[in-house]
Amino acid sequence: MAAVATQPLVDVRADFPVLQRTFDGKPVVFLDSAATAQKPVQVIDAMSAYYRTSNSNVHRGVYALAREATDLFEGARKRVAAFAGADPATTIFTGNASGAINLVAYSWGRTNLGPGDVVVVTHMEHHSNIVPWQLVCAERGARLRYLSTSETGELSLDELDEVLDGGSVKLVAVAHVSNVLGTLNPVEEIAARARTAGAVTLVDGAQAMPQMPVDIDRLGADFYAWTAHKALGPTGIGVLHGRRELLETMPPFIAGGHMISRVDLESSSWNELPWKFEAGTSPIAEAVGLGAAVDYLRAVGMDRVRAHERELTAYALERLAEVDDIRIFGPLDAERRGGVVSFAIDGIHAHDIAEICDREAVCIRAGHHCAQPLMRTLGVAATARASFHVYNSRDDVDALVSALQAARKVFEL
Amino acid sequence: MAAVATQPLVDVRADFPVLQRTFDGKPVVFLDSAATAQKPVQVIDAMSAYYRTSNSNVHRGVYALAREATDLFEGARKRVAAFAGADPATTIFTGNASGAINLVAYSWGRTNLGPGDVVVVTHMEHHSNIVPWQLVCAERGARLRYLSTSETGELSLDELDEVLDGGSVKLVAVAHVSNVLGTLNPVEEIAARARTAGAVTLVDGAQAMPQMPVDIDRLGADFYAWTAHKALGPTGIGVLHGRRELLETMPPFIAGGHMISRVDLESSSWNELPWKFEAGTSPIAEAVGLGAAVDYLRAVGMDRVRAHERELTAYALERLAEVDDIRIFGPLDAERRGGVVSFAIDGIHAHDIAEICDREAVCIRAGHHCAQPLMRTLGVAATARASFHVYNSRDDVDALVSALQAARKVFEL
Amino acid sequence: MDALYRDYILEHYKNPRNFGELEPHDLDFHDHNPLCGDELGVHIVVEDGKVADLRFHGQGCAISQAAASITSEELIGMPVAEVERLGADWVIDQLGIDISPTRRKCALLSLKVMRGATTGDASWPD
Amino acid sequence: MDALYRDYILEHYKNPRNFGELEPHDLDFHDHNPLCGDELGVHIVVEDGKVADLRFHGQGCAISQAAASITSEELIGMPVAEVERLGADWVIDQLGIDISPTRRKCALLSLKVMRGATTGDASWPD
Ligand SMILES: Cc1ncc(COP(=O)(O)O)c(C=O)c1O
Ligand SMILES: Cc1ncc(COP(=O)(O)O)c(C=O)c1O
Repeated sequence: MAAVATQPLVDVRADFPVLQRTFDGKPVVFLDSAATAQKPVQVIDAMSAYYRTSNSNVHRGVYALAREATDLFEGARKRVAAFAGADPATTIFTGNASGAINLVAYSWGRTNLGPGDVVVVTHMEHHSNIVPWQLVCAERGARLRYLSTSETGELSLDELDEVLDGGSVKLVAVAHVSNVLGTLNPVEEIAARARTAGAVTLVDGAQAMPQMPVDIDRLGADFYAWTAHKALGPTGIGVLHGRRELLETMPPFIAGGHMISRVDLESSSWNELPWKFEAGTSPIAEAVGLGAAVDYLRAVGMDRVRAHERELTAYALERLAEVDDIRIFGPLDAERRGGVVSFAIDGIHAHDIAEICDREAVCIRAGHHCAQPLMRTLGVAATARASFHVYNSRDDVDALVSALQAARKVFEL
Repeated sequence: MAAVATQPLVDVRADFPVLQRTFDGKPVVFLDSAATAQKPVQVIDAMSAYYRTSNSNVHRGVYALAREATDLFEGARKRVAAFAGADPATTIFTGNASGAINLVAYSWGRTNLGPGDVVVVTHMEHHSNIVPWQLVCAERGARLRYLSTSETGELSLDELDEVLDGGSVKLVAVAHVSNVLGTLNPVEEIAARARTAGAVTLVDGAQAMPQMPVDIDRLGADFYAWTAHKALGPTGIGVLHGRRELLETMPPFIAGGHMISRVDLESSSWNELPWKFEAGTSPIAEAVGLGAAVDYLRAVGMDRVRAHERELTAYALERLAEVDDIRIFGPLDAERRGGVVSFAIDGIHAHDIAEICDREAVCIRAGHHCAQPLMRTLGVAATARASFHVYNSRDDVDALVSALQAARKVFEL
Repeated sequence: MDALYRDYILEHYKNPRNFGELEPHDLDFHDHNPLCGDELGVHIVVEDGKVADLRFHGQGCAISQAAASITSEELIGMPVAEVERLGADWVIDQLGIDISPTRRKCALLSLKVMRGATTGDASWPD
Repeated sequence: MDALYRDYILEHYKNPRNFGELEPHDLDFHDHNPLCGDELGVHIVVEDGKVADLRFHGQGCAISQAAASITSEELIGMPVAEVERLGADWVIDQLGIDISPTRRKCALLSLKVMRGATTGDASWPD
C-alpha cells in the first residue's frame, strides 16, 4: 500500500476525456463518481466501434453481422461474469441496479413473500433498495424491518441475529458499500447468518463492484445487483447475478420477445437462463461497453483500485478534518469504507457548499443521495459528498479542501 | 412519389458506417432493419461526444457538468416528444419497447383488470405485445381475446366491433405496423372505437415510428410504445407515451431512486411525470443518441422516409413475385404496409434461404420473428423477412432476388 | 461582493425573519424540495381576508431560507387573494439576485408552501 | 459441390427416412428450436432394450431434417442405453459437414428429442 501511496494511479487520467475539460479556465475536479463514473476512451471507443462495424440484433440472426454482434454481446457477458466471480448463465442484464433489484422484488418477492413474512433492510440503503421492498411488502402483506446504523455508520451483527431469531425473515437486502456513509458492510457474514436462518440475501453492490475485488461465488449472497455506469461503463445497463436454483424456479419479470421458449395463445413457456429474464432487444452496445469497462478495470487490477480508493479516502478523511465546524459521516477508518465521504459544515447548507465548490470546478454532490431514511437518522436534510475513482488524486482532495475554506469565507464563518 | 422513385434517398448511405463493410469482398446488403436499424455517424458521434465532454449523472447535480448533462438529457426528451407529437411530461424512457409495454401491463393492468374483463390483442402481435397480457390476465383473472388476420394479413374492424359489443373489453393492444406482415393497421380508427366502448388502447409502434410520420396526439391512443434501436437510435432505450390522466393515477412500476418524491420508512410518495416511471439512473447517453436520431430523421423528413419505404416495398413486392414457388405474406399493396416483406419459398426452409443469402452478404432474417401465434395462423414454422430503411436502395432488392435465385439453384428447384 | 451570497442574503439566512411556529393558526402547509430533501412548513393567521401573521419553519439552503425570510416581510399584511396571484418572478425580484435553473426550486419553495396553504394548489410556481 | 448443402444432405431433406408417426409407440417426445420455431417430435418402439423402430415428425430446415433422417438409420437397432450416451459430436460426424455455431441447434434438435424420449433430459446435447 505504501507503494501506491507514493505512486498514485495518476497514469490513467489521460484515458478519461472529461477530465481534460476546464470551466472558466479551471480544470474540472470530478469528485462525484458515486453518482456516475467517468468513462475511459477504451469504453467509449468500444461502443462506437460496435455501432460502426458490427451493429445488428443479436441471437437468431443467420448472417455474419448478426453472428458477430451475438459473439460480442455474449462474450461481454462472459467477461462481466468472470469479473464478478459469477456464472454467465446466472448473469442477467437489466437497465440499471434499480432494475436488477426490482426484478428480484417482483419475481422472487411476489412468489415467496406472504402475510407475516419479514424483509430486512437497513437504514443506510439507497431508495432503490428500499422502495421495491415497500411495494412488494404492501402487496403481499409482509413486513419491512430496518437494521439501524451506529454512530460511526455501521451495522450491528447482533441486531441482525436478533431480527433473524424473531423468525419469519425471508430476505435480507443490504448495501455492500453505502453510497452516503461509505461503510463497507460485512456482507459475507450477513449472507451466512441469513442463510442459517433460512433467509435469502440480496446485496446491492452498486458502490462496491466498481471499486473493490468482489467474488460473488465466495461471498455467498443469493442475489447481487450492480450497475455499469458507476464502474466506468455506460448508462443503460445493470447486472443481476443470482443463485441458479432460485432463478430457475422464479417466474419471469419483464415479458416479451426473446425471453420465451414457446408462445401459445393462452400461455407461454420460458427460455433458458439468463435469457428468461431479458425481454426484448438487449442493451447490446451497452454490454459491449461494460465488457470494455471490466477489461479496463482488470488491466488496472482491482486490488490496486481498492488500494488507491483506500489511500485517497484516508487522505480525504485527514484533510477534511482540518476544516472547522465540519462533521464527517461514516466509519473513520478508511479500511472499513469505500471511496465516498459525506460531510456537513455547520452554518452552510450542503447545497451552498456544492455551489461554491462548483465555482472552482470542483464537482461534488449535495442532497439526500437517494437515502432519505438515512438522512433522518443522521438528523440532516442533506449532506455534501465527495467520491473517488481511479482517475482521482490527492490534488483533487486538496482542491476540495480549498473550496470548502472558500465557502467558509463566503459565509463569513 | 414519382420524384422519390427516380431519385432514391441514396445520398444518406455514406452516413452509415456499417454499410461500408464487405464480407468476402462483397459489400454488405443490410435488409434487417426491422430487427434493428443501422445508426448514422451523427447518432454514434453524439453519444461519444456526450461521454467525452459532458458525462455526469442528471438531476440534482449542482455543478456545471451535471447541469450540462441534465440539459442534454431533458432536451433530448423534448425533441423525442415533439417528433412523436407528444408532451415531454408524458414521454417516459424505458429500456426498450418491451419495457414500455410491460410498464402498462404491470402498472395499468394490475390495477384496472379484474375477473371477467377482456384484453384484446391480435394474431399478428409481436411476443412483446402478447406475453405481458397473458401474464397480467392470468394474474387478474381477465381473459385474452385475439382478433384474427385476413388472407392478406389485415384486421377486420367488424370483428373488433363485435368483440367490443360483447362488453367487458378494458384494453385493446395492437401493432401500428406488423413486424412480419408489414400491415399498417388503422390504429386511429381502432382507438376511436375502443374509446367509444370504454376501453383504452395501447399501440405498439416499434415498427411504425421509425418509418412514417406519427402524431400521437392526433392518433388518440392512450399508450404508444416504441424503441430507439429500430429508429436509427441506440440500444438500451425505449419510449412510452401515455395519456396524462391515466399516467397520473397509475401506481409506479419500477421503484427506486429518482422516481420518488419522499421516502419514509413504511411508504413513499412519487415524483411528478415523467420521472415517476423512471427509477434509478436513466439511459442518459442513450437519450442523447435517440435525440440525435430523431433530429436526423426530421432532417431527412418523415414524409420522405415514408415515401422511400413505400417505393422500395412496392419494388420488392414486384421483384420478389418473379421468384418461382414464392409466397409473400401480408397486404399486396405497398400503400397499406410498412417497409417489411416476409416470404416463403416452397422447398427451401427460411433458415436455409437466409444462410444462402448470407453467402452474398445479403442480411435477411429467418424465423418466427417473435410472432409464433401468427406463424401458426400462416401455417408455417418460420418465414424469411427483408426490411428496409432510408439507406436501402433498389440495388439491395436486386441483390436479394439474385440470392434467392441462387438458393433455388443450390436446392435444385 | 459575492453575486449570489450577498450580504443581505446571508443576513436573512443566518437570522431569518418570522421563523418558527404559530399556535393557533388558521392555515398551514408543509412541503419539500425533492431534489435536495429540504423541508419547509408555514403557519398562517388570517384576519379580514389578510395574512395577519405567519411563521415559516424547516431546513434549507441560504437561497431557500433567505427567500422565505425576505418574502415573509412582504406577505404579512397582504390580502390572501393577492398571495394566490404571486408568481415565481415576484420571489426572484424580492431576492434581488440571479437564480440559476438549478437553484430555482430553492428560491420558490416558500412561495409553493404559501400557495399550498392558501389555495391548496401544491404545484411549483411558474 | 456446395460445402453445406451436399447432395446427400439435400437428398435426405427432400426424402427423409423414417418420417411420420408410429402407433402404438413406447416412448415419445416433442420439442422445438426456440431460435427459429422449428418443431420436431419422435415416436419410438422399444424391444429388448433396443430401439426397434422410430419415426420423426415436424418441420425444419435442411440441416435439422437431414440430421434426423441420417441418424434415424443408425438409431434403429441401437440399445436405448447407448442412445443416452450419444453427444453432439456423434450427430455432426454422421452429418459429415461443418456446422457453424448458428446452425448447431438445427443439427442437434433430433438428438435432443431422442434423448428427451429415452432419458427425460431435454437439455441441448453438448
Ligand atoms: C412490432 C414489435 N413490437 C415490439 C418489439 C420489441 O421491441 P424491443 O426489442 O425494443 O423491446 C419489436 C421488435 O423486436 C417489434 O417489431
Ligand atoms: C448503493 C446504491 N444502490 C443503488 C443505486 C442505483 O443504481 P442505478 O441508478 O444504476 O439504478 C445506487 C446509485 O445511484 C447506489 O449508490
